Amino acid sequence: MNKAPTVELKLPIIKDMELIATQTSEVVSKHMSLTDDQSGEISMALIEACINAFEHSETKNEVYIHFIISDNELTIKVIDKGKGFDASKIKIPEIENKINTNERKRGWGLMLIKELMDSVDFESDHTGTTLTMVKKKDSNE
Amino acid sequence: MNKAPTVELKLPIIKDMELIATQTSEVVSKHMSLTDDQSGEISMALIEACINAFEHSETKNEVYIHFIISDNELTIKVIDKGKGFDASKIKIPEIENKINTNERKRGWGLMLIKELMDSVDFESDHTGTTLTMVKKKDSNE
Amino acid sequence: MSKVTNTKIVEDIVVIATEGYLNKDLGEEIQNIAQKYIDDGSSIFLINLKDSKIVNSIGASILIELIEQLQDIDGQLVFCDLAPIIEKTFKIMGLTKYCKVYPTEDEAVKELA
Amino acid sequence: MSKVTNTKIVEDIVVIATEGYLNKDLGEEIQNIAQKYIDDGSSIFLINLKDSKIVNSIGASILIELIEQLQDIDGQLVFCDLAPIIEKTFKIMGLTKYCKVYPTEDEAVKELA
Ligand SMILES: Nc1ncnc2c1ncn2[C@@H]1O[C@H](COP(=O)(O)OP(=O)(O)O)[C@@H](O)[C@H]1O
Ligand SMILES: Nc1ncnc2c1ncn2[C@@H]1O[C@H](COP(=O)(O)OP(=O)(O)O)[C@@H](O)[C@H]1O
Repeated sequence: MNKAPTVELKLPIIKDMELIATQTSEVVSKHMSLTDDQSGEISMALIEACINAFEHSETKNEVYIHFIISDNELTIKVIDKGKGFDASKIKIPEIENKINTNERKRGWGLMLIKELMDSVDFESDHTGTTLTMVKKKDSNE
Repeated sequence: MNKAPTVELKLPIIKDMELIATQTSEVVSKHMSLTDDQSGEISMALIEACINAFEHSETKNEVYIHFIISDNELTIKVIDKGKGFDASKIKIPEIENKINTNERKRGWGLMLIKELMDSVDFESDHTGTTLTMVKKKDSNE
Repeated sequence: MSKVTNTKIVEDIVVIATEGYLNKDLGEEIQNIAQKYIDDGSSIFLINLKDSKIVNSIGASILIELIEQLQDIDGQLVFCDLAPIIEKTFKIMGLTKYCKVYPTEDEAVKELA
Repeated sequence: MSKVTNTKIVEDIVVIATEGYLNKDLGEEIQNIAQKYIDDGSSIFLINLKDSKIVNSIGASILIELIEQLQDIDGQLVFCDLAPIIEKTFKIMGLTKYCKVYPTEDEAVKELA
């Protein structure tokens, strides 16, 4: 069996560096002949995943992003060596609860990632978080 | 002393993957406030360096690209684990010698890299090649 | 990297045009500019995102604050020229329940004026 | 990813427009199209690179073969709408010693016709 071709990226924690991840995903999406819509959805999910790793993980180290290319799907892993969290404890945001209330306006990232990708999984403990998300080639989501 | 922020990229040897390197360098160039001309020169040099690593090194493995950011310059390393070569033995191409002769039309990559970047260095042996090239912020070349 | 490129008043509508990544900084820039016009009595705002192809949820969240503020003065926030992924993002977040989205600036102005 | 988007004849000039990365594949596509027009008697070729922002030396080398071929029939190859880095690359390689470069297609056609 051949190893799936993988693009790996190691990003320093600097403002707007998530754009390197989206630029990379755009080239990979084109290479895989994904649609423009799919490519946009992947970029948006990646931005949110990178921002979370940069901001919430509190890691001082780099963030790793792996793009694993196969015929039918693109698998992306966003890996930080930060403090970890329990994704099952994060509540789903509703705009009605945010407008004209004291609830913080933020908190959309995980929900966007789940809506935009075909599958999303977290492995997280005190040594860090690995977010694995998949975009299937033949899907409209 | 702080470690210089570094973006690292590991590319599989697939057609046109050098475009991931140029997309990355464009974001890095913008982050460093390099000019559009400088950014274009870096992209072009990177394309040639990646193509050489993909094609001539004969490596079966990935190619590594490191972008090392500092206040005054951007250092880029393109690393392959291929067969190596002696850069001093490569002769400088001249278009006059190529047009209407039997000389192969190719052979421009190293010359372009040297013209477009401020400094270029090769470390190469039978275990592979590391090309190190630098673009200074305050230079017109 | 990203910025507000133009602000103008067309038929009492404040039109704010942007360029580049709609991140926290650009969200705050829009918010600050809008604040000045609100203080001067404006209440209808059109954000033209033609040259912004990408957004993050932090930038979008700041717009929620603007929606809230405009509700208090019976104002309105609308968008035009959204890249498909930005429109989709605003839809998922529910922003589009509060803000109309127009294909072009002309169409937005025609309807709102 | 990259391709020839349009080929037409304007005042005996064969105008070939491209899109995307001018790599080996696109170089060969241009070369193949030019070959057909050469066989049909054309000798002046204008390549419009407006929508190609990036090139590699392999793609550019294939154009050297085209220059060579056109010399044999007293023809000419010219370019228009080059991104600054492509113009610089062609200059470093010496292509511009053999091929004129025009800012726009209109200016090229006006001069060559
Ligand atoms: N990589 C991560 N490391 C640690 N905590 C995280 C990570 N990703 C998400 N979180 C937690 O999940 C919460 C929800 O994240 P998200 O939905 O992206 O919204 P926001 O980033 O706006 O808070 C964050 O506030 C944070 O507590
Ligand atoms: N990373 C590398 N590994 C092995 N050989 C290389 C490498 N880079 C360049 N070379 C050698 O240098 C020569 C000149 O390269 P270059 O100037 O880029 O022109 P071209 O790639 O068109 O031959 C190549 O033909 C090859 O023999």
